[in-house]
Amino acid sequence: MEAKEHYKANELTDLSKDTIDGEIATINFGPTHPSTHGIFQNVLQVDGEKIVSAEQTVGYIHRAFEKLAERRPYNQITPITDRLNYCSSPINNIGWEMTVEKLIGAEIPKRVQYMRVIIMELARIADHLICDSVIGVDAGALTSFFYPFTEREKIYELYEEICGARLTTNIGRIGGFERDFNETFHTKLKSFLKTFPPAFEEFNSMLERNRIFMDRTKGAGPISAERALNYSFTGPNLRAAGVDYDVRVAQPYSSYEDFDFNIPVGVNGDTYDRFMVRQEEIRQSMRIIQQAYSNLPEGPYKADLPEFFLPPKAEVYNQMEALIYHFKIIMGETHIPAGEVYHAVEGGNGELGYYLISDGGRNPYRLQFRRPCFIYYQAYPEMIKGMTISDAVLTLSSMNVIAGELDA
Amino acid sequence: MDTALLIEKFSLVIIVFLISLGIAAYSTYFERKLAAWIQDRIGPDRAGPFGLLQPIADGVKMFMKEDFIPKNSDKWLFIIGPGISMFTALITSTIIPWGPPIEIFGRQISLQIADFNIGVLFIFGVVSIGVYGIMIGGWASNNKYSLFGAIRASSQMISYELAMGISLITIILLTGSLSLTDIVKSQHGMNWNIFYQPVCFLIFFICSLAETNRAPFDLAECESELVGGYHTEYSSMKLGLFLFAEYVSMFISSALMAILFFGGYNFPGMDYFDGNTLAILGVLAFFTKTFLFIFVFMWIRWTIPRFRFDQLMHLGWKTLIPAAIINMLITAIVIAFNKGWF
Amino acid sequence: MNAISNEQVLNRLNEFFAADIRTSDEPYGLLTLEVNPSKAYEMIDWLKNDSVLQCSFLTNIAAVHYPTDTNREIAVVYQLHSWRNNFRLRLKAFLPIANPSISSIVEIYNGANWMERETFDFYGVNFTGHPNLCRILNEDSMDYFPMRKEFHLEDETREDKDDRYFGRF
Amino acid sequence: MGKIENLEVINGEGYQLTTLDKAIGLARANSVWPLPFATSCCGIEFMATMGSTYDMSRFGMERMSFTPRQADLLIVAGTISKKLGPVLKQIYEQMAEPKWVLSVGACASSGGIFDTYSVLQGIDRIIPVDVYVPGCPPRPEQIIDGVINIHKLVKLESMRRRYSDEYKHLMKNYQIDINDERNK
Amino acid sequence: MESFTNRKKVVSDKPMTFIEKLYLPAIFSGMMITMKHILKRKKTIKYPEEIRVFAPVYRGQHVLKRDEEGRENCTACGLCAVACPAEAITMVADERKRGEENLYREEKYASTYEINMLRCIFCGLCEEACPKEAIFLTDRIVPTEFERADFIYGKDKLVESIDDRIDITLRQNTGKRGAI
Repeated sequence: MEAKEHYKANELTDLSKDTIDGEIATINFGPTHPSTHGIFQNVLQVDGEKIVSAEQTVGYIHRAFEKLAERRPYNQITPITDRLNYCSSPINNIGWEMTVEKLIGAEIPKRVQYMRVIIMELARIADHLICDSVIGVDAGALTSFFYPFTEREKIYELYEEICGARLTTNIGRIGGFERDFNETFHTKLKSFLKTFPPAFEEFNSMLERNRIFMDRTKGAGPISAERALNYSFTGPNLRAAGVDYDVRVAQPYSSYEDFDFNIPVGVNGDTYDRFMVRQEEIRQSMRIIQQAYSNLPEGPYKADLPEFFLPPKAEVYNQMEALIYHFKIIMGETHIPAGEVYHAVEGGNGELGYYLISDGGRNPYRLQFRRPCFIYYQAYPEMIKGMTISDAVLTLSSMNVIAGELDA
Repeated sequence: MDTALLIEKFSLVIIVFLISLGIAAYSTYFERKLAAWIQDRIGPDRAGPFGLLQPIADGVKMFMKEDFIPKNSDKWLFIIGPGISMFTALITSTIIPWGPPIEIFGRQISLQIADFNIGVLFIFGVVSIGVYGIMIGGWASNNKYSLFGAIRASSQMISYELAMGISLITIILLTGSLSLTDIVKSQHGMNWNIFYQPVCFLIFFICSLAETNRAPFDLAECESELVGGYHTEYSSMKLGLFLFAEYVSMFISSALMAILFFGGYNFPGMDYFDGNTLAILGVLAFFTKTFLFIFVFMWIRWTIPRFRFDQLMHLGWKTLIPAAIINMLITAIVIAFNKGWF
Repeated sequence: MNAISNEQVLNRLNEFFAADIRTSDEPYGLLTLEVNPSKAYEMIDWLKNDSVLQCSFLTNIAAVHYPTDTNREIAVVYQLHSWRNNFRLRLKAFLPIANPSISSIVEIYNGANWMERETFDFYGVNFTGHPNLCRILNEDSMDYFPMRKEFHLEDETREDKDDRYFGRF
Repeated sequence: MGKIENLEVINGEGYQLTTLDKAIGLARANSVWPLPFATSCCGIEFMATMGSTYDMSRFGMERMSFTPRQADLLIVAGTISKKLGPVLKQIYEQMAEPKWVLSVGACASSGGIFDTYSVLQGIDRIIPVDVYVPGCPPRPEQIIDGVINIHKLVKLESMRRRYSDEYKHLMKNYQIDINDERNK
Repeated sequence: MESFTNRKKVVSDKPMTFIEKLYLPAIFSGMMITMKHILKRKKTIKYPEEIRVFAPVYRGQHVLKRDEEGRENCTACGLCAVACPAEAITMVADERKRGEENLYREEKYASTYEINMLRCIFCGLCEEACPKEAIFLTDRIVPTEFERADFIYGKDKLVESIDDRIDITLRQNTGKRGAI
């Protein structure tokens, strides 16, 4: 592989040597090591700086999401999904809402779908910005953490206008949004669309073609497409290995088929490719937002779902029917069909799936989250074998392992 | 021995010591402020006006913090480590010519604690002891991160010292002396070495970054990999000494660069002044240059990513040392031609 | 990228595994088969390599607990995905709770490793042939399988909530 | 802020702080180096607090000490599960005196939404907490509020808190041996 | 790997040019960027002195509203407690006695109403659940405290005082569920 050759060229010691001559030391990365950006543990066996083998321990913030979801009515699960991949909570929220909508067979207006696309792509930008800035920090370019975070604040402001929270958004409801885009949101979004690209390109130019950064990241933690598929990789990490699989294209949801965007792919599946794929995805997300926003259809911001979407407050006070629905929805007494649904969205880290089994009761009978982080993180020891400690750190940050999603 | 000379030298030592410490302390403040400005922030502004008391607050806090020694560490080495670091960082300042001679009470006072005729060698000697501080500290901590940091630091210093030394031979060739005073004197006015030896300066500058463990060569303590590197287990004032030593050596390196390549206290148009005016202006010129370099050190740190360990070695051994040798050879040949040896 | 209809998939599968497919269903358009647990490994292996179906991506493994279904309390659910043909396939294998044992598919998909460990952690499903079947998310000292329906969700030690208010007498 | 006076009593030195104590307290308050024990969502908001818009460095806090030896303030941000509890306690024990703990967010403070078998219902069960910050996650404003409250405590904290009987008693309640050599 | 779509775009196959191999150009351009930022206006909001404007719909501390005549809106129906995913709300209902008509709007009221602010996740579901326009989240933030017990907010902290009403009209008029 090309990546390996590149790596060798940069290496003084011969990596192909299989026998280990030195003593093997064990070092613990984590649970609170600065490189983990979350809580999980990597036990590395190292020979000098070279990693001989690695083993991970996860579960340090296991919060029993799936059990919790079995004890909460459908509308109360949205806040729980917030905390899966907390860098891009709206994607999780909306993915869950779409799962329930699929279960109940709801018809969602085009406007809601477009609004969702805008919000989800904003969330994707926020997610990738964190990951890429953290790659920069781990590579030692500390300033690259601050520029993207200033941009993230603007995305937070946008969230705040719609749902009233910054990070754990609890955005949207089953059947639509809690409120329409307001004037402030429109102004802020327009200014974001204008100011974000130059700021982003500036951040990009600090790292993208910087030789120190390229040397650090090229060849660090590569994985081939075959291995990645075998490990059930999805998302940017898989695309970095050269596979153009994207749920948004393969199985479009929420009108993604209407938009024109590219799927960025890498070549070697190494850290540089992962970084570049994420950077390009941010640009593509901007394209999608622009398309969705300029074609935003007129119409209601919610579906006609009296059984699930709360009626307007004014009606609750005045109309008997609305009051009954209000109580039914809050108490979780509405009719929910029994059945099982799998719905997948393209989350920040890959295919985020919701496998929902309903027995018609108030709460889901079983809700399983397909958490991309959890699945691809197991390939980590294989990816860093033979690399140095510095590579291991960069590989970890470029894989974007989010502890909330990892441990659920 | 002349009592007046003793007093003179003693007060000079105290002044230089305090200035070095003060500049190191305020370098931390300036670094934080600069980092903040680069990052669109405002930086410390709570402690005193504009946060100017921040270094003092840090110092007092570190003094008052519980000072403990890990159970499995080597107690004496653990204590000696930071001491060596601080000592070597400060001792280099003895041979820095801070300015032209000044006249006080009719005495001609040279603004240099000691003028060795082997000044450059002395610096190399002392700096190579400096690595022992880090190594001993890191080893004594009995912590793997510290050990890694120590190993990285020592191998890095050894590698970069070579390139640094070879690159400096050109300056010695140009001047014909190992004494810093002579080197400065030979750069009178604008006759600075940088105009003759830009490549040499570049090599020296890169090596200084590596010698002082500054980004992009801060592998010994890189936070994202080794937590705290060699000072992971240190707390309280021992940590303070380590951190301080880094800033002191940054200051000294900047001063050295000013002396070796930018004419030290020389400035254009210095012939129009004499006596104490010249001395004061000279000192000002010297510090301006030094601060400029400190600024560049920090500016670089907050801009670029760091190297990986093997790349760092690669750069040192395969790029800088050959470049320094070629540069030295070319200079030697040119000098030989000029003197008509061929 | 031409999708195959569920019917075609089922027909193709029936050619080889007619005896092991117990029921088939299509909830929300996703072909769901209940298969013979002892043949699950073989089927997944075959699906991965079959030139027509090319079902070569393991989406996830989940388990479900049905306490009332005697002798088939635990269902292990495999979701497979064929990107070439763009269809998903769900395989279910029902196991008795007394001995929930099924072949591990780690050899086919390395990615199944942690999914199986998680399933073991939550439900106690014993994946035979798994290289390192131990708890992954919970503490090793835990002595029950928390996702089974009979166990409580709540932490019993909290003091700031009054159980009477939240229907937990 | 009625609680501060009470805490002053806990510190054992009484109401009369000497001038030296005050100066030291002031210095410490302006140089609180945090150890971010960020596990989940709150960690991201904590990063936002460090970011340009809120800039925690104004309080002299930009130097992150990922090693517990050098930190003054343990910022616990995010869910602490029962599996992680011992790790947290160990980190706390490794910190050098004087040390403070800021519990950021609902999960760390009380378990929050996660009233589940695997989540520790509040870190104050294993380590003493000085200031709680509510919110899930708290806004950066709230985190800064918490830090300012910590500063208030730090200013009042006397030099010799480690040897006071009240402090020893508190540590004993948490089964932390303050005379332990604390080796890793 | 063959492609599944026609939207593939390879992003990382650009080889390093000679100039890039020299390290210095990229370093200098990076340093120019950072220099530009040194001179830029700072983006920091000095929090305790300057306060950032929150969105009117921000989900902060709760308030229990009174109606125009100063009577408490809450009728202790318990919907907010049911809707709360964190189970942070507890209440005890009581019957309005004669002579208390100026205190409570409905015949039933909450004699105790407690929100555990440490449990609360500020998701806003209680506000949505309330059929009586009694509970609202506001754009005020919950202060930090030294003691855990201080976070149990009773009616003393939650109910708005008659003299100091909390204006939430802006919040209601942002189009939430068609309130306008």
